[in-house]
Amino acid sequence: MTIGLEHYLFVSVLLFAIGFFGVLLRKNTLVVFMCLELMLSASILALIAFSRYHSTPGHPLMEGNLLVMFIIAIAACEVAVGLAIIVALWRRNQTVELSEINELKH
Amino acid sequence: MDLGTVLCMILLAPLVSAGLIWMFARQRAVLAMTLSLGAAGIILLCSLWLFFGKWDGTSFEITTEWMALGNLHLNVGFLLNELSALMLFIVAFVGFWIHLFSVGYMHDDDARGRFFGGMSIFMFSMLGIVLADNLFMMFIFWELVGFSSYMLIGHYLTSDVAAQASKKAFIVNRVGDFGFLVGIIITYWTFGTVNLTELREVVEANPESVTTMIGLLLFCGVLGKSAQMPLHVWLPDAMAGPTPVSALIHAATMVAAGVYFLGRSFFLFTEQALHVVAWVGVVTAVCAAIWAFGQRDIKKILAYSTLSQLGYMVAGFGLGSLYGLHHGDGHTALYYGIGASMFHLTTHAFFKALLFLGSGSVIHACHHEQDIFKMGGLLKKMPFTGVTFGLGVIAIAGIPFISAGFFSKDAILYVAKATNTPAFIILAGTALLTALYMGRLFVITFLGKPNSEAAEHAKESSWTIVLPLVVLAVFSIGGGYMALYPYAIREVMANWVPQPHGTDHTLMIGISAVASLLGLVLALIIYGVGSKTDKLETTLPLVYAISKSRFYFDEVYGYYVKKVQDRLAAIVDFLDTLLISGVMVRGAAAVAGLLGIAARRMHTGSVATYVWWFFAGLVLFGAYAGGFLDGIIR
Amino acid sequence: MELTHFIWLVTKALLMIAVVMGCSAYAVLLERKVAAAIQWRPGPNRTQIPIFGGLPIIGRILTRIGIFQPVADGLKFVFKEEPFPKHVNTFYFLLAPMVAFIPAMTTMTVMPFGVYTNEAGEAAPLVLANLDIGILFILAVSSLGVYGIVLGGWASNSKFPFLGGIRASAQMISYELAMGMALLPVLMWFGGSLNLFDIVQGQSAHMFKWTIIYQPLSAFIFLVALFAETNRLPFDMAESETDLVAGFNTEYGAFKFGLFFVGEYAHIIIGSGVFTLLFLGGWYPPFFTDALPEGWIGSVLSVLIFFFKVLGLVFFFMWIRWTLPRFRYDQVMKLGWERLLPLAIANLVAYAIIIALIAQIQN
Amino acid sequence: MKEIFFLIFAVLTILTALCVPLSRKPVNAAMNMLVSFVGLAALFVLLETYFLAVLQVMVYAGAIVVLFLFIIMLMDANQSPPPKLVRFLASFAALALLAVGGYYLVFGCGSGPYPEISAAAPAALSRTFGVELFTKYLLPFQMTGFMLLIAMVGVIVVSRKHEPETTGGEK
Amino acid sequence: MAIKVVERKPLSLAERTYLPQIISGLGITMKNMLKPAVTLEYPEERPDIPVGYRGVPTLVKDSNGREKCVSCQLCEFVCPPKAIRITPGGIDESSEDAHVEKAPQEFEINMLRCIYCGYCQEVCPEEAIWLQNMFSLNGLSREELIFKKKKLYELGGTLPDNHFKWDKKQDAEKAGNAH
Repeated sequence: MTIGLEHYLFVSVLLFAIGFFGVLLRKNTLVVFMCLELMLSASILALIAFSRYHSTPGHPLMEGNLLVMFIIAIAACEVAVGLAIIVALWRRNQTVELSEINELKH
Repeated sequence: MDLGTVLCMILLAPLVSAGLIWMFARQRAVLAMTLSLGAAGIILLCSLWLFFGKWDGTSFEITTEWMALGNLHLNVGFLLNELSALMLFIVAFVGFWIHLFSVGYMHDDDARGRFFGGMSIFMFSMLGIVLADNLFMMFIFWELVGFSSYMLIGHYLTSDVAAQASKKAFIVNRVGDFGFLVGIIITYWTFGTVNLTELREVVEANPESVTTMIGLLLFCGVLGKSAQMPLHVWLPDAMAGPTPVSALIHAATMVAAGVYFLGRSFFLFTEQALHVVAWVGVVTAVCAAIWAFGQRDIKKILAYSTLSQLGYMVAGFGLGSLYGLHHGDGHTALYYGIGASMFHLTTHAFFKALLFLGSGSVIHACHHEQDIFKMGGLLKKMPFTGVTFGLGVIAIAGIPFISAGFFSKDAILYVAKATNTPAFIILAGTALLTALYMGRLFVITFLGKPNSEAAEHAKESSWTIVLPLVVLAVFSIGGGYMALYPYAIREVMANWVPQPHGTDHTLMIGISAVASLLGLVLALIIYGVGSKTDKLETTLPLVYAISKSRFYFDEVYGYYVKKVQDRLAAIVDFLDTLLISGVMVRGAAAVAGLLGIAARRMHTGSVATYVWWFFAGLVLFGAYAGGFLDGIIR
Repeated sequence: MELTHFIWLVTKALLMIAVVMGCSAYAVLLERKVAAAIQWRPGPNRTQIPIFGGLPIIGRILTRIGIFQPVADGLKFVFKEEPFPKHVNTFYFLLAPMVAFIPAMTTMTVMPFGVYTNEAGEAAPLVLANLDIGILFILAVSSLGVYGIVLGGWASNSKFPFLGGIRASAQMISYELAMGMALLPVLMWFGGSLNLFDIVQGQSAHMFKWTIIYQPLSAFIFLVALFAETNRLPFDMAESETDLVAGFNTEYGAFKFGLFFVGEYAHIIIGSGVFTLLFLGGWYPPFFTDALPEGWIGSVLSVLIFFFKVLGLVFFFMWIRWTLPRFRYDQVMKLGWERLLPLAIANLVAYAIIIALIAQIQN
Repeated sequence: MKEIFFLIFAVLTILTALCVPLSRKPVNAAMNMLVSFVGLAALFVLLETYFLAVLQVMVYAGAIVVLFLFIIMLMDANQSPPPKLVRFLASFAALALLAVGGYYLVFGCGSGPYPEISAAAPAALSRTFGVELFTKYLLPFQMTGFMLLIAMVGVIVVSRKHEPETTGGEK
Repeated sequence: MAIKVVERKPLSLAERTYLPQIISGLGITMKNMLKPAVTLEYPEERPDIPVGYRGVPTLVKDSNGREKCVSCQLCEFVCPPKAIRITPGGIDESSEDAHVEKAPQEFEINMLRCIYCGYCQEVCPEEAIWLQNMFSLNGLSREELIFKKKKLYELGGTLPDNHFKWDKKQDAEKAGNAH
């Protein structure tokens, strides 16, 4: 077996599915957030794999890699802000359970 | 080092100093002072080096790309030619002496770190304007200058007046800058470039492409920065800042940036635009001269005098260019406007800086008393300040041959006479008024007997204050003679200034002499030495009231904002509430609300549930994309 | 072929681990000796092991130096009773020391420690893996070291360890920034290479080519951040024995504590090594303008020089520890965020300009 | 050799990722995520994008997970009640659906042939990144920097302790 | 009282960087590092016990080998931690010193309690109890550290004595003017 693009893509798909599964399953905000991160990293893997397999000696395809860099930077922002929001929520409600935070309704 | 590196050094020295001050010396006044003064010194030395040998007088340009946004390439670069060299010299020279003056003047201020940091930032921004080779870069520094001016006007944080004044300066400048920016964008749109050299080539190849609109929009920026007629209101208020700031920014350099900009982009002005420019300048000159009579505050008087002189310069540019267009002879004809205005700008920078610094010295000595009627008799108390101030007055009044103001004003009057007689008459009258109110200032402040406790105990200031005064006084008196300037920068003043010939020459001397001497003598007669009250107010209250009213500009603006604009806003708000919010939004909301009643069941407020809905949507979408739903939809 | 290659690699790695472990053990001894010297004491000088200790004169001298002490220390760690508090989170409690230990051991795979001439006649580094982005790898892996402390503190389920763990994690994340920022000018200086070997080769000629001469501020910031990263005094927020008993390792004893302990010293050694490579000319002698001699002599000499430079730096670590008092926690944070980070950024900007100017002049 | 490594790391990544949603305690979830990220970085190494692998370890493993741990520890978040069986089954069905769908999407008919790997690894050198970032992608790069600044300010604002009366949350 | 506010001088730049202090501190430690160790390596080397050292309390005999203690129990009374316990008794009839003085039947010092204050020595009218220069005291059990009379005399030994009280008393008795 040689490892081709499709294998990496499948790993990426699985990772994404697991992340989504976690978002559906769990009600703990923190864990949900972690699963979101998993989904994000799945996309990173796919991007790198595409970039690697599509580049040719004459035309090194950097776009995927650079996009990954930006994604990582943005992910850092997102985590910082998200965790700050979670902390604020926790201060307010003393809980991180999504089932108990349903103020969106009001 | 090549020329570009030297220019870079000149530009970056104050930025580095400002950065260092911001980082390390906010609380350490002496360090801040040293850094800032050092930066000013480096600028002066570097520019002197340029003028005495490094630069051969040919136009030099260096450009590098700063940022590319799609097709728009923003460049930064330097353009050093005769004009910018002269301006560079003024900024570097006057700037250095004012820095030195500030060391003495601000020595008991608590926030010297901030002050000197601001001065350095200002020097940086101003030099940016001077050296910029394209309009975008110029605009960036234009705004930076506005910012540093804002910061320095508001230096006395605890004073309400200063806060108001800085706000006002900032807002009024925004009004002008808006037009400026639009002008730049239109320029870019029309000519496809904002680089000054390229612009000029394009314009010269294709002269009819220039529209009056571009010139007038660009002139908007000048209106704001150089405080021309409708937007002049901020400058007098800006006197709430420390005196060195007034001298450097609001008299010698920043406000002159507008005039400098005119010179830099003169080829973008059509004849109609030049007429507008000239008349704005003339009106500003005369109105400001009239208003100066209604002031008691020494700095305010000087501020109005600055306004008036700026009007002169702008008028000089407009009239000079017109003169060049119509009566021009030789290849320098196009430059007559630049020559006239820049010559006056140069001399004005010297004597106005001198006057402001002199007033600063006086204010400093009188413990921050600014009312001239509470001074008096200071000539004996402060001989150096008094004498140098007197020389400044002579310079601004324009007494023939012994003052710089004479030569430069002369040129402007000459082009006025040649092109536009009403303007000439008004300007000549303004010259008389100038001598009169400056005479009033000098007579009341320095002659006679002290009128207050503070003036009684005034003492000559320290050498850091006096030395700049003396140096600037020398230049104020001799500024009309070319020998005083480095050879490399003489070009503008030696060849570009329109010179009257023959009878005109004599006539000009006559008019100048009469206007200036008459003004000074009249001041002595009307106001009397060291009087305690304003004679004009007691004898001709109506005239004084008109002068003091400043033609109700501030009130009109206030009224406009308070009544017109707010009411307009209220009407729009009402329409908004009725039509958009009422009919459209609410109406739509009603529809949505009906839908919402149905959809409310889905709205549980729990994020997890939404995710499930999202997933359902995803599956649907996937099914559609995969073609599983084709049968159902058909 | 592949298998033998693999085994050869593993052997080399194990050897390297053994050397670093040995060095850490003797670093402990050095620490004790330095402390003793500063406090006018002789330090450990009693431990003997039967045969070597019994040698006529040398044995006595070795004993006095304390050369056998690490053996005793190690044996003590192994054979002491393993205290195991009931209230801890068992899995993470056991995991933490390993997590603290492993990154320190991993980083050294990319750390070159000498130079040799390969078949092609070019200078090549003595290193397990000559990675192009070696320095980034070191930064990345050593940033994992914080988990050991955080987990240890948290899993102990007790106040002081928890505080120690939290403090340490905040501190290490904070100083990583300044460290990275201080590194950038160095990397720029050597043409943007992230390879440690290239960086050392760039400062090979003599002492006045060393980076520390050209970038003292970078070196300083890096050094301070290194102290914070290794949790050494004056930044030992994680332990701070005067206010947190023993910080994150309060509940640990015997072998688990030993792992933490050796991990810390390994960290110091690796950190000193990196500092030496980046700023002190790596394995090049300070004074001779010529490069090292050819052949195996040169290689051995290079390794020795590198070793002594690292030793000197380790000594500096200890010297500082026994000189300075601990910073307060808020001071540490303030120093990191309000002093070092802006300074590092200013330094970066300044060197960016300087390097650009130099390039301008050279063109 | 490479295949084996791929299998090892892919399985490691997937399994530990699966443990993230399934572990009861947030701390376990975070640690599993850490291992998953490191495995992912190893996959990047197999793809010869060393720079991004290191970046992944540095940012995700070195900073983001630490942040998670930090918050978990600070909030002392207890383990959540186990999800209901129905919910679990439904989620699992979703997972299966996605996985199978993904499988068909990747390996199924209509997709491929996939390009073969060519000799050039585009991002082998960090220098390439630098050049691209500072020329072609300067504006996005600056925007990212700006974004980081905004995030920083946002975090400070959001996580600042409010006075009790301004909190206004009803319990 | 007028409050005087002492102006604290603002730190200079060098002081605020903290570096000169660090460097001078490093200098100090380096200087110390170069000094020889002052440690006394105990079991091999012993410290010089100065005169007046208060070590373990002991009982002493006079130069004739007679017990000096007369079991007056003053030391027992004064002992702050109540470490001394005396069972009074007479001198054995067979001794030639019988009837001259009393002597302790048993004398215990609980060294687990003793605080080495020296009050017993201070209070003893007979100068029979002395804190001598023994400082290293250890044992394997608690009982071992409760010093009995025998042990105390072993530790104390004989001290030269210039009073010769016993002789004087004996002489007096012989001369018939017993008290």
